[in-house]
Amino acid sequence: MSSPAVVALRAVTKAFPNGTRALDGLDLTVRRGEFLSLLGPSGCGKSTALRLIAGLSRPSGGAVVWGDGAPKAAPARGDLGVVFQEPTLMPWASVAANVRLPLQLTRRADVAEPRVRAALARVGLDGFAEAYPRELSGGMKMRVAIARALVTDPALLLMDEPFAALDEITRFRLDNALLGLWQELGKTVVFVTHSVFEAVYLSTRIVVMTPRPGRVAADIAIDAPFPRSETFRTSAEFAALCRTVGGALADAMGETFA
Amino acid sequence: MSSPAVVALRAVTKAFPNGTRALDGLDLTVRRGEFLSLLGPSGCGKSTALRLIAGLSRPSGGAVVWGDGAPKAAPARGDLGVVFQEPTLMPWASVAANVRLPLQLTRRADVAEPRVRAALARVGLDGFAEAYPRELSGGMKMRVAIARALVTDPALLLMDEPFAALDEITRFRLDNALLGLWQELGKTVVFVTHSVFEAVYLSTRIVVMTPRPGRVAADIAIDAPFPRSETFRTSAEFAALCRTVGGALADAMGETFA
Amino acid sequence: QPAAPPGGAPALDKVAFGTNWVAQAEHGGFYQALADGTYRRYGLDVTIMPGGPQANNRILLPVGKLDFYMSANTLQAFDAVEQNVPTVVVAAMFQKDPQVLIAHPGAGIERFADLKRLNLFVSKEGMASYFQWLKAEYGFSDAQVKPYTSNAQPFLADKRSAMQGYVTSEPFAIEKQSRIRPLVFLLADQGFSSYSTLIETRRDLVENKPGLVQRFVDASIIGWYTYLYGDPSAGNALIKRQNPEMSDELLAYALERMKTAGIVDSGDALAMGIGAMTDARMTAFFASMVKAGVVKPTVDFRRSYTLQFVNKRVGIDLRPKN
Amino acid sequence: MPPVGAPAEADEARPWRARLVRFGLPLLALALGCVAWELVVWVYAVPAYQLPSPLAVATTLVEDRALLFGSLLVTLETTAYGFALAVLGGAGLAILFSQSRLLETMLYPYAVILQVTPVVAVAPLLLIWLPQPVAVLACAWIVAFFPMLANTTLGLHSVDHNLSDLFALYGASRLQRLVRLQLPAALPMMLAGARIAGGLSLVGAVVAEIAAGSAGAGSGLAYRIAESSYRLNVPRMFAALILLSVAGMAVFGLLSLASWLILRRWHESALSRGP
Amino acid sequence: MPPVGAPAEADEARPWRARLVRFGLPLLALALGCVAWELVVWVYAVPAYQLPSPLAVATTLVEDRALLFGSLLVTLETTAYGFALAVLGGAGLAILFSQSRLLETMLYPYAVILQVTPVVAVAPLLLIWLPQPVAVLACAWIVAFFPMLANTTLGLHSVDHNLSDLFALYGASRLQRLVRLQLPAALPMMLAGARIAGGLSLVGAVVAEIAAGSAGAGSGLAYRIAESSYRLNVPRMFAALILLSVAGMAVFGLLSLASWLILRRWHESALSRGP
Ligand SMILES: Nc1ncnc2c1ncn2[C@@H]1O[C@H](COP(=O)(O)OP(=O)(O)OP(=O)(O)O)[C@@H](O)[C@H]1O
Ligand SMILES: Nc1ncnc2c1ncn2[C@@H]1O[C@H](COP(=O)(O)OP(=O)(O)OP(=O)(O)O)[C@@H](O)[C@H]1O
Ligand SMILES: O=[N+]([O-])[O-]
Ligand SMILES: [Mg+2]
Ligand SMILES: [Mg+2]
Repeated sequence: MSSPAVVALRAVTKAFPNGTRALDGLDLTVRRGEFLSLLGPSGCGKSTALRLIAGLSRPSGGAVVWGDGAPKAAPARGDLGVVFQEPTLMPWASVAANVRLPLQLTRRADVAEPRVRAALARVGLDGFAEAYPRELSGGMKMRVAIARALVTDPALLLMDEPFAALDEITRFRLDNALLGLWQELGKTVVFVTHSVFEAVYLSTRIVVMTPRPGRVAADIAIDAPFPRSETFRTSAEFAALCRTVGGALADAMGETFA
Repeated sequence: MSSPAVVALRAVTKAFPNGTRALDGLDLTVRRGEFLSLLGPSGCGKSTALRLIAGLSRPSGGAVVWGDGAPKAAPARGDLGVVFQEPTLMPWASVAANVRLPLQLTRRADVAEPRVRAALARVGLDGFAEAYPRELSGGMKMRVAIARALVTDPALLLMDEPFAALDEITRFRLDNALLGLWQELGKTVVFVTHSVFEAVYLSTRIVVMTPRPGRVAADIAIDAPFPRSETFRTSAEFAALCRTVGGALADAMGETFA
Repeated sequence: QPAAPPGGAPALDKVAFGTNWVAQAEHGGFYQALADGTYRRYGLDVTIMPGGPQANNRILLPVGKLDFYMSANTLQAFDAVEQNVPTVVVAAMFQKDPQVLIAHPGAGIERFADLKRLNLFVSKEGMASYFQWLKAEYGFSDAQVKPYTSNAQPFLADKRSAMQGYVTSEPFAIEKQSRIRPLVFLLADQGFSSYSTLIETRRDLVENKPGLVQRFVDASIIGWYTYLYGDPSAGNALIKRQNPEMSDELLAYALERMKTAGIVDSGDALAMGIGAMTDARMTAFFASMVKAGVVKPTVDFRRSYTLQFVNKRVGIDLRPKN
Repeated sequence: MPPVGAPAEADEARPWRARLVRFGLPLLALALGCVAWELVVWVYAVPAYQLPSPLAVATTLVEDRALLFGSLLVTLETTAYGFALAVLGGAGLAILFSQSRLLETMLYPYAVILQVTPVVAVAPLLLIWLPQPVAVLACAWIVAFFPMLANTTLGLHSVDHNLSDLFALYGASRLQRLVRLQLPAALPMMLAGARIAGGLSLVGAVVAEIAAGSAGAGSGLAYRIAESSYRLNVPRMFAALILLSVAGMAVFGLLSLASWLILRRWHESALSRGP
Repeated sequence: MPPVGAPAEADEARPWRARLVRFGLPLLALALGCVAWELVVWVYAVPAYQLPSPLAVATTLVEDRALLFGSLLVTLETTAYGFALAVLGGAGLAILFSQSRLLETMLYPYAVILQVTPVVAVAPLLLIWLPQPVAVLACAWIVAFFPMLANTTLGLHSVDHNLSDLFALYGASRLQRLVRLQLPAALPMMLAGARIAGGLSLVGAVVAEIAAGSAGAGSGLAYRIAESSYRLNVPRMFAALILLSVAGMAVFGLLSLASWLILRRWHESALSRGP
């Protein structure tokens, strides 16, 4: 709790024109260097919260405050990487061109080629640089989106269920690759997942949200030391944490279904 | 192994015009009443196999044979329900209209209203009948797609990672709801998932596929009795099966990454 | 003789002259004057800008893009006065408007008034001019009118119809293509007293460069005499170059009809020379247009023309004496 | 504070001020245009036969209102029929073509021929073979149908392939696929086609009147324009042209509104904009 | 055996036979049309001045080839310039409008006015203010630019909102958003607009020639058509019309091919079809 806040949602409410209240009084502070996972029932407002942090949507009530509140505290473009819940690829551009996009938009096209290659290699898509999105499987598309988010080497990463469409082996590998990046480069990550195991394995903190309208139901620190590995994953501590988090999720959902 | 074949892929190969070989000599028989899960690395051809069974794509080599091979053995329209990997909703139609579609296309609009309501209730979306797809969260869209596949009460269900975008609690509930349907109504299900736990919990048989080009790497019968419940999920037998299947998946992937 | 050719003077006045249709025999005199060097001898470097089916070159005269314009009939000169457009008629090359109505033979048409029973193909310009006169004078009605689109096909397809045309042109095309000999009624012979193929110019040219106007009028008149009575081949060659559709046969036909129908050289022109105009004709035509409701009686029609440049018997000795 | 320029959000309610701007601005722009025009005429002392001042045109509009509005009605009637025929005919042809590749391959060239054939050339032929009011409508139709055909064709072929698979799966009949999938997917493009066809129908009505139109008592604006031009009555010609423009803007405005009402619940183009 | 009517698959290679059909069928259709036409002329003994037989037209085409092809070249030149201006102008205006809601709201009415203004009415005015060749091009442009404007506008506004968010996220400049997002997304609709504009440019060239064109030696097809029609040289008029139609089909074919080449790797409309 000692590291400074990167961004904070303060009593944020989000209501859509059709009347749906997605968030109601959400308080959430993201601290520098933490790996924060959001867990919550389908439709509780996780993606909405991420969009608010990304500045793609404005709160109906409350505020999104960057750093110490100074205007300069907002991240420069390219310092923020986002993986949307849907792959969101440009259908007219090859895989490589899709991954290259953030570099071009932030005028770093000169360093693009090696970075694009590295990012594609990291997600296991070396051979598909010239393929078009429609020629990819669902999981492959998502991996392209992940490579695109990583390619600018952003300080803050917002990831909305990035690995949901991946097999467990690939998922574990990417989990580990992400943890490696986070640790080595000191990134801050906000991670939405539905997998309690994944959340526990990756996070320094897990926030469990209530069903719509979303609020914080539980805020659980995962104090296990890094680097984490298979040993942690098979430890009793891990199992206990998973039970705690799973319990918190079940409590949050109560008897309601969705 | 005594029940008759519903459909069989015989030495099926699928090559795309850009040269990608998605499947190469896949042999797979789906038997009446079984709950068959396909497990395999991202991009190995699971969705491709499902599309071949659904008749949405033709094999480049080999054959897809229905029942005993008689022309009439192919399912009548509406007897086949498919959940695609992407929600695939009509953006111009409300949730209810999207779910109603299969009934209208198979000329059973007269019975539509109660069925649509029931299907939406089953996936926990009662209140969203009049919403439009763009007003839904990712998981909610997927649930609409599931409701749509269920609404014609098909004898054969093909489901491509239907629950990947759902939180664990909702996912367990839908797992159980699906199992209930399958048992009561004697459906045949072909289910693609990336969750070894889910596969073991649901299936009578699990087929693990090799990385692209996809073939059968392992074919594992899950003989645990039905109904299954929390007891099974926490049993040692369950854990052992998960280890077996996970091992088969790891073996199939070998050292290759994707 | 104001327009005596200034022997060898190199500086020619550049003059733009617009017609209202593509090059054809009905413009023969002008092309003749251009082709045989008459304009040049009068110190003029003339460019002829042909009109066309939808083009309205006339507006280009008052704005200075043209110096002279060939207007179809006298009515247009009245309009200019009414609209305060500073143009003025300086010569009338055709004593008779060549406008005709053409009917099928053997359809029971004997007199001009019988045309009232037929469908009539009339152009928009016709509706705005002679047809109003036909209504006032002969009791034709709007109901019988069908649109004329510069094309004889609808007329040929309908035996119970008549169409407008020029005496010099449409009867020939019809005869040639359909092998019928149509009935032709020249409106001028039925009392339609408009001049035709008038030369209009801007008022400021009349006031500030009367010599230039005079030279253009005189050279054009000489061109017409030569075209009618001399060797028209230079003019015809130029017409054909500007309009490759034109055939020798049609050119010959049109020239013949202009002569026999007295289109150019008849009436006042016989005594005063081609281009002749008189106050009496103008007054009579104005009265008939007022009666037809086409022109407001308040229009000061005398401002629409000047007799300053015509009735001087220029070139009259070019007419063969017999 | 958003880190980057926040995009216009579809989920933000539009204040009434935005609407005022949306409707007031074009009028303001037109008013400005008129002022500029009046100034030019004044400053350069442009004579009326070259460019009449807006005031002169307005005066003419009032003075000749009976004549001009009568003509406007005639033209609008032709426009309305021509538009209806263009939309139905263009969309109908596109639908027909989408049902049979054979028909499309064989008939599309004829549609192109119709599009590129100048109306003034075919009008006489149409007048021979068809009764005159029908010929006028045929001319108007020829001018306006093609954008509808081209846009509907593209729209019908731009169906999301996953949805297309879904329909194949349930054995949708051609009619079902057309009505429930292709037409809704094509709707935004069809409406864009209709917006193009709206203006073209007006042009078509005018061209048709000129080429094959009724002369005589019940004449439309085209006749007024041609006659005024021939008679050098330039203010009246402008008055007629302005009526035509206003009619065109009204047609366009109505079609845009209809488009927005139809699409606002789901299509990006309508979501990101206002009525 | 597929359980339901298998949909046409984009991933199936097209056999060469399909191509033959694609290109042969329209020709066959046109040939059939000619035969039917010849028969009608024969059976009903239609006189040439009313409807000449295809043979008579073909003969004229050969006999008058120097005249007609010369005119064709003139018209094609105007068409080419008019098309280029329409595409650049229409797309350019749409792009300009997409950059500023204010500009769009204020200027779109003027674009509509231009679209609905009949060329024959404004041609004399344009001739006053512009040199004649420029006036001809302006006329051709007026006829053809609007479909490009309307379709590009729709395309630029139909961007996937998730992609739009992505661009906002990386602080894309207006230019980047335009070049990398809006234009590629709009491309299919722009190409449809260009296909409409192609034919209209031809019509525009013809109308412009008629309304503002030079007569004389360098006259285009419009002149040939009008003059042949006036002279009742109907076979030659048809020969000119046929040249025009063939030119129109060639323009359309080229634009369709270009469209397919550009879109085939990613857009549904090109994936589901052939060249
Ligand atoms: N544009 C919109 N208009 C109306 N309602 C919306 C809109 N976007 C989202 N919602 C609603 O807001 C709620 C939260 O949506 P959100 O996408 O944030 O959920 P989520 O937590 O990400 O769910 P999931 O896990 O299923 O992705 C949902 O009930 C959804 O219906
Ligand atoms: N239309 C296509 N053109 C070319 N290649 C394709 C096409 N569709 C799929 N592929 C390729 O076929 C392979 C198998 O794809 P498929 O979608 O079946 O994978 P999957 O097993 O479903 O993967 P995932 O778990 O990621 O969804 C992939 O390598 C993909 O790149
Ligand atoms: O003929 N026009 O389309 O203007
Ligand atoms: Mg979400
Ligand atoms: Mg898949």
